[in-house]
Amino acid sequence: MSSPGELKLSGWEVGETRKLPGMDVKKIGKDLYEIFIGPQHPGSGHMRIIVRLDGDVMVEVDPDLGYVHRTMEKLAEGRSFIKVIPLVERMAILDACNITLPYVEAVEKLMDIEPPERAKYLRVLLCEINRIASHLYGMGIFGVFLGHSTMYMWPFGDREVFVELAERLTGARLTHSYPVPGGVRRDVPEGFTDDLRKAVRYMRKRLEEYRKIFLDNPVIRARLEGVGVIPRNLAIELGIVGPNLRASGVEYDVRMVEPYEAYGELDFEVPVFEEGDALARAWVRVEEIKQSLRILEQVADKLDKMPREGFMHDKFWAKAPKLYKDVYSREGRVKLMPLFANLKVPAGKAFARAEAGRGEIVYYVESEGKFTPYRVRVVSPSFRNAIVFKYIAPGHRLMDLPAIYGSIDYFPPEADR
Amino acid sequence: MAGVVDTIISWIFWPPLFQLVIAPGLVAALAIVIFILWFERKTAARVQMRVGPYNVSPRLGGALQLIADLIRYSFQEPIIPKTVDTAAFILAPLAMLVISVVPTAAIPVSPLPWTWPIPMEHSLLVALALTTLSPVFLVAAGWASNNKFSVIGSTREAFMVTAYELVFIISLLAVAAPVHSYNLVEIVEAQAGWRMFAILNPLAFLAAFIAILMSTSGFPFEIPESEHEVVAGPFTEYSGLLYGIDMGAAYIKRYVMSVLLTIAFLGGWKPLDPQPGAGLLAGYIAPLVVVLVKATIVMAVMSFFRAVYGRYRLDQAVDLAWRVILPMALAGYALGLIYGYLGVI
Amino acid sequence: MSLDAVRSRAEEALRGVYTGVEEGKGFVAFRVPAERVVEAAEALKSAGFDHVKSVTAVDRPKEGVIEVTYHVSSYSDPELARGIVGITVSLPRDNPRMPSLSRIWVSAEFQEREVFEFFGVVFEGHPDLRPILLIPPLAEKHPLRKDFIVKEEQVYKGGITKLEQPP
Amino acid sequence: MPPRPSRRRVPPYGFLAAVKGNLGAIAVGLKYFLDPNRFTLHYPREYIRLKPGYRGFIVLNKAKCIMCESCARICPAAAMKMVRFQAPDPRRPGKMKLYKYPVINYQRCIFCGYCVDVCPTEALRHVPAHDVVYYNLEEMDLNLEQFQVEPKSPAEVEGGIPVRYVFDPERGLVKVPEKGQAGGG
Amino acid sequence: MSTLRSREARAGPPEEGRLYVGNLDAAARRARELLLGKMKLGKLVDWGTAFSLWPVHFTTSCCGCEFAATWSPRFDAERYGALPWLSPRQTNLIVIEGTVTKKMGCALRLVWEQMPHPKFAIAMGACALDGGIFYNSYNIVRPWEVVPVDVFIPGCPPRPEALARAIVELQRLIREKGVASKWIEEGEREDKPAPIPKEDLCSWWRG
Repeated sequence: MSSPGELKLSGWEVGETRKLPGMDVKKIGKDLYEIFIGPQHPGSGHMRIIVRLDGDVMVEVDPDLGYVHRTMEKLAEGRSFIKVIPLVERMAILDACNITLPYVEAVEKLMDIEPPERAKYLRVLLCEINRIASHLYGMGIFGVFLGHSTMYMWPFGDREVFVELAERLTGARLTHSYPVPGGVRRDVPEGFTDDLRKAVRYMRKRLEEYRKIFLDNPVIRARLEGVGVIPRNLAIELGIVGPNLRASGVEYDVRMVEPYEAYGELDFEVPVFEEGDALARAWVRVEEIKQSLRILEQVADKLDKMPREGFMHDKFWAKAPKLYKDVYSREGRVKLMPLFANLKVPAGKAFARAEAGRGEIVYYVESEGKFTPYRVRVVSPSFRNAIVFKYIAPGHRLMDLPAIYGSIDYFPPEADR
Repeated sequence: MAGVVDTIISWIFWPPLFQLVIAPGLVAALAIVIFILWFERKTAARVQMRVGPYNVSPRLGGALQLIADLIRYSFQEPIIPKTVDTAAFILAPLAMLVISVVPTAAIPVSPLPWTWPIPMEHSLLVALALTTLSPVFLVAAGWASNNKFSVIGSTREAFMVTAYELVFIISLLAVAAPVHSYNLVEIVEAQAGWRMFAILNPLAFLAAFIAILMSTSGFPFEIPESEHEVVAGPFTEYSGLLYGIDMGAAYIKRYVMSVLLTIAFLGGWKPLDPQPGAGLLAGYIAPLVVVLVKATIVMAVMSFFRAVYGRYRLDQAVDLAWRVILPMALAGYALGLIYGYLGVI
Repeated sequence: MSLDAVRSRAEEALRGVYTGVEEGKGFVAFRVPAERVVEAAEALKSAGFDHVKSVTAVDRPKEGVIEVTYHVSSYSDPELARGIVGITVSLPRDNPRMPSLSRIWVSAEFQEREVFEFFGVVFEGHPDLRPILLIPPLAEKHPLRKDFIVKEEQVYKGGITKLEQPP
Repeated sequence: MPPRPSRRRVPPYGFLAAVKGNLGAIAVGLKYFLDPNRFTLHYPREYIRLKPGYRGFIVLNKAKCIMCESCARICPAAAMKMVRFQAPDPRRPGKMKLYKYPVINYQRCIFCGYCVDVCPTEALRHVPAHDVVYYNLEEMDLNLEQFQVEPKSPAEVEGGIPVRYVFDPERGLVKVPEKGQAGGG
Repeated sequence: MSTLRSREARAGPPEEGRLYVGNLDAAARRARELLLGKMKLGKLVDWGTAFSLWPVHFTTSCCGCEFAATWSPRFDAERYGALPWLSPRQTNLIVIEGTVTKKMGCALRLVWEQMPHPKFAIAMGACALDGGIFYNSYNIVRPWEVVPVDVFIPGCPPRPEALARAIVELQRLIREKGVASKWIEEGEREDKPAPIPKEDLCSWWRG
């Protein structure tokens, strides 16, 4: 039946490549179909996911990271302590304050200083604004991954409310570089807390509409319910972080277990869901936004009552000349002492963690008593969540991949650092 | 002189030519598709708190946007990759475009026999049969592209065909049953006043509406071109004019099916009732405009769904079609049979 | 302080295995010989430290070692969650090899791959030891080692220009 | 009360809820279709006049500069560098003096504002320009003269309408023309 | 089943034995001469291209946040007719959003090669110009060494207005200089040679 020139498909080993007219064909396994999703792909973001399909079911998912690896850990070793703050901020610029805060805390631990109380509240203020903006960003991406374009535009539009708030506070839309060792760089401008309260009221109203158009939408329910289930013990075993962990029923939030800054004095809840599926992860985010709004209201009240002083540790501010104090009282801008340019940090090793929008971020900072750190190790939440692709996605259909990707709110630049 | 003009007019309005090429055929289809695409983008923008296409022609609210896109696509470099099957790659979109328009030959836009391109007794069946052809070429386009995403996309389209074809045919039979005829003219004539089949038989209407959404990959069933897994589905490798044709063909199919839906369920030209002996305007153009306006409204509703829904998973969509929509269509058919048995219409 | 409780729990679990204790700010690290690290990890895991927060490697060319620290903590036990415990292994710089702990803590899998490409530490028994972030030509150079130098730029631009008038 | 966990479950879902969900989604969509809450900035025609604290482009006031190098030392991206000149010192005739002034390279600048904040004499300041683009790289590397010229926002130069955004508890951000009265709607 | 490893390739002369559709190149040339030479459609083409700049979905780095914000309701770049689109084959603009790492550099080049002419590139953010804060990183390439860039935007990240300004400037450039019609008149031409050869970028590439 077969002529000599025809292909003999029997005896074709796995992994062997053959030339066919117009294409190279490689056998990767029995009945497997290998597709490379990304790095240029509407559903991949800045990464590549290598998926092997059996029919429509994914049997192997291999996340290929590193497309945004910008070598922050190496560069930090050559830069002075203060220059590392904008450097690590570029991991996740949409969550800038949360991402840089533990680094600043680690440096403060090494220097044995603690910021004054107003600075702590100001940091919490920006952290929560960032958290809401980050969750809204994640929900927007999640929405568009499910084909819901309105759910992309609405959170992105409402995120602008909080970006605008952050811009008024810090002077930049995303890259705030706001906390510095010892304090913060700006105080709240005039009328800020009123705007904040308005934004909080608006966001509360909008969350109800999100629920109607997205969370209670039958199409979205059908896509998310029971998809990408991470049971509690598996979540602990994989060491995933943040809302994804709390959606699996683990009560862990760094703000709760090790309250940093002013979080110990604030009244808020950490929502924990039992189901562990993609829908629960979406719900955790919505509930967390509600709690963040609560925190923002409390912080606004607190800041109004507090006197406008104590935004920088005395070590850096006591000797400030008159010009510096004038600039502060005129513009609310905290000028940095020239000392910051050459900040010498005592030798030691410090480990600090914080709850960023996507989960726990940890920093290990080692100093030799010089101007530059000896080693900065950062493990970002997305990098710890990346393992979900490998262990949770197989067994689902190909169309569930965006649902899982969106639900864990994976942000490749943050993972790759 | 007058004779020449009359001859030209009579040639232009010669039904076989006019109906297929001008209205409701290709030209009207393109015009309405361009309008609908613009409307879709503006609707989505409106719901999404933004403006949508605007700066291209600020006075017209950006209505020329689709013209600009069309020009850009027409003059962009057409890339035909070396690995594709060239003939199938080029012919599939063209065939799809033509096949999408062809059902208009069987769809009457007026009750007067001289306006029909081909007088036929069973026009509903012919129209249905012709609308089922275009998925073949969509699958062919994906297969010819020799791209993994295209192949997955066309496989999905093939799955979707199994989901919607039966539903669409049965729900349209629910209209034929009470009238005891496959003739679309008689079906329209049966729907006088408010006795539209959309109201008398809402189950069949809803089933047919959803089947159209499925067959033209409208939301929430935009699965073959689901961009977050398969890029652009069967059209991933297409560029330039061929991609424009691809996009156009999909929307023209939706338009033709909407016209069919209008005729079958929404009373066609029905507020009007052209009498035999009516002239060109009253007997042909006016009913045509009514049909087109109704079809455009149907398409506008479909466009609005883009702003409200995400997309179902493939297995869920097929499951939904067989478990929910097909029983719904069958119930509608049963209702139609009851109407027919009782002879209420 | 609850941190002391965490520390004593870890100390109890690691009794007889560790050779030294190192106090950091915000964590406590136990020094463990490379051949007993699996034993130590199993002990910590059964004591309730159920996930790895960070696999931190530090290159110390002066001592000729690469130190690998597993910073672990707990999700399931709210008491243990308050503290962070490290187990530190010193490996020779010219041939760093150690048993992989990703069989015990799955959460260490990707981070061990990262340490593998950035420092060249070979984790024996790792299920999938490939570079994760870098392209193959760069991964061979182990860029986070101290002998891989990246240059910083100076604060001056160009040389000194001579002018007749002050600028 | 300190932070505490609260365990919840996703609301259950049945057939009725699905019907309600469909209708609710369409109703919300229709609501915004009929009454769109648009706040789009028509950019080239309008532009946002930035608040004074915004970290935009940077301008040097040479008269105030005391040549302390702090800005160049703190710049995280090595975008700001000192250029050095040797010229006669007007105060001590016959002696030469080393002049050092910062220049900036916008190819690198990340607009972190460290240089402005660290400047002990406020010789550097931000200007509220933010939408400047370039056709080639060379013109972004400023020399000392260019660094003292305040860059203008092209939208402003083209005569755009300045607007600002105010917060509104009902509609989020509301765009109002700069010179008009602040108000909702 | 096996997997198809299709290679991306620009249309070359049709292979022997696969020519079913006539000489496409000659037909295209004749059509071009007719439309541009006789019917003077150049201005129209430039107008259409300027208001239909569809950027490809290709996020290289963190400026993608502001890229997304530019299409968000507040800034809404769809007003200019720009719509982020799916496959590089159907787009004509690439917005390089920030740092391009060595791993991404190859992808950037491949995507650029897959896009049909006339095509444009915008480099967004300090990292895409001279590395920005990562100027001395060992893992980045300068995007203008990989693809020819038309407009540069400073900032880290640039404001959405700046990206909108870049699109407006690009539209002006296309309409004033007639870039699109000029390309059609001149016909098929090679890309400007990029400073980094493709072999260096993609020596390790798999896929």
